[in-house]
Amino acid sequence: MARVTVLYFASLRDAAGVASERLETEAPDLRTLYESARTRYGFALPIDRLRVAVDGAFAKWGDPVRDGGEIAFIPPVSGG
Amino acid sequence: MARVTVLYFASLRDAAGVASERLETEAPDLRTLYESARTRYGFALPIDRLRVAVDGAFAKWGDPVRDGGEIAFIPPVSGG
Amino acid sequence: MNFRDEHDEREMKRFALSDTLIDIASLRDTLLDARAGACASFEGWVRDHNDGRTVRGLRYEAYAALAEAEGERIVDEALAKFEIVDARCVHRTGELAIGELAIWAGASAAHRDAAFAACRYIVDEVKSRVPIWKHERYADGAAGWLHPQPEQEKPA
Amino acid sequence: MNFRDEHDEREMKRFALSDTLIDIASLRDTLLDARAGACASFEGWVRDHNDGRTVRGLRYEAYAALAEAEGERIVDEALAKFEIVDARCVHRTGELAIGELAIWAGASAAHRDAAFAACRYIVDEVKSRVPIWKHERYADGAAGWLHPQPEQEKPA
Repeated sequence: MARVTVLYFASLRDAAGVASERLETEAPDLRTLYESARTRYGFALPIDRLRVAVDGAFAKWGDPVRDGGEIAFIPPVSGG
Repeated sequence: MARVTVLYFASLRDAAGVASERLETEAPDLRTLYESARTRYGFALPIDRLRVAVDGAFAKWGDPVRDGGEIAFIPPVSGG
Repeated sequence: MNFRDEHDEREMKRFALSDTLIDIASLRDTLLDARAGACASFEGWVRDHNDGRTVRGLRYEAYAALAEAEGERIVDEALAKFEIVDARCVHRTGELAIGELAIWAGASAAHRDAAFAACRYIVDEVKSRVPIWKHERYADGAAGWLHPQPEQEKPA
Repeated sequence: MNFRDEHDEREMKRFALSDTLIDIASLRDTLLDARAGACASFEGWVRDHNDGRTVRGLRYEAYAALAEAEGERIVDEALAKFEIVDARCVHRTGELAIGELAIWAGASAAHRDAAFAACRYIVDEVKSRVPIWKHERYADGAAGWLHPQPEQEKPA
């Protein structure tokens, strides 16, 4: 069981209805954590269109969910 | 016999000692006019390094020398 | 004329987010250097249309901590890849009107090849890697976030 | 925001010589257009060295009538060759100090590829075709006109 903060941006935030939330999760890795959020909120974007960051740095989907981590799901960017 | 104004720029002006001069010339074409000025003033630049203009527009070295024309010898440019 | 010392080089931030109007003149002045003969810069402006739809306005949202780190990394990469003297980039966040400046990037160099290449590199990489998202409002009342597919991406 | 009409297009001068400081902000403003999403610009600055020699100052001389006609032709070519909205270029004449702006060129476009390509084209062509000459003064007291050989020409 890990306690984490999850950040939602852009269309993910609109779909989730919140910019961030604190969760207790048993997800073993970031991929599983996204898939459960996707199911919960109905995110349209599949995981291969996203990147993921932990504590302000890009991470890998296979990385474990660490207790106390701040996890951001990064939908395709559109700056510029 | 044509009466023309000849303009000298940059190193040509320094070598000629004048920015422009009025000439009476029997040179049949612009090439011959440049070669005689080159001999007179000792211009270092051979004709294949220059361009020539008549009355504010680029011309060809084989063009005839027209009476009343303003002829400019254009050494290699170095703007920018 | 600025001469950066080694200490400044490590401390200085060359990428920034801004929630107010970007001051082009000040940014450009940071690139002045007696060794530089060339400066290439780029401005991205809010267009009045996108993909055939009339755009009324937009806003940019960023994941600030990661955007700043990734933007800084991109400018560092440009300094390493190209023979430039200096480079800077600023990206707007918040509400923008048509014609407003969304991104500015500039690079100074001894010669213009490197200045153009570095400026272009920074713009391309910022657009593809920095976590900033555009929300457009259209004339027909619709609005939405842009999440481009890699194959749909267009230079803009 | 400017929308050029057909009459203006024919009358407007897009290339100019200037014997006073170039006003970058005003030039850049002439390129603003709601259809444009990108603006690329270039500044050529007087460097403190050239070919290994220390430069103290320089002056530019132009054959004004032909320089203006040829510069205008170059900007017209850029407007025809690239999908740009507008473009401008100004080149200094007279005495310039180290760090001063010698040339400014800018192009606005819907997309950045065209803006960068047009800006680069204008700078390259002005440097190689417009009758303007640089006279450099060196730290060792020497001075001279630059008449580059085609094979010696370097991007600067």
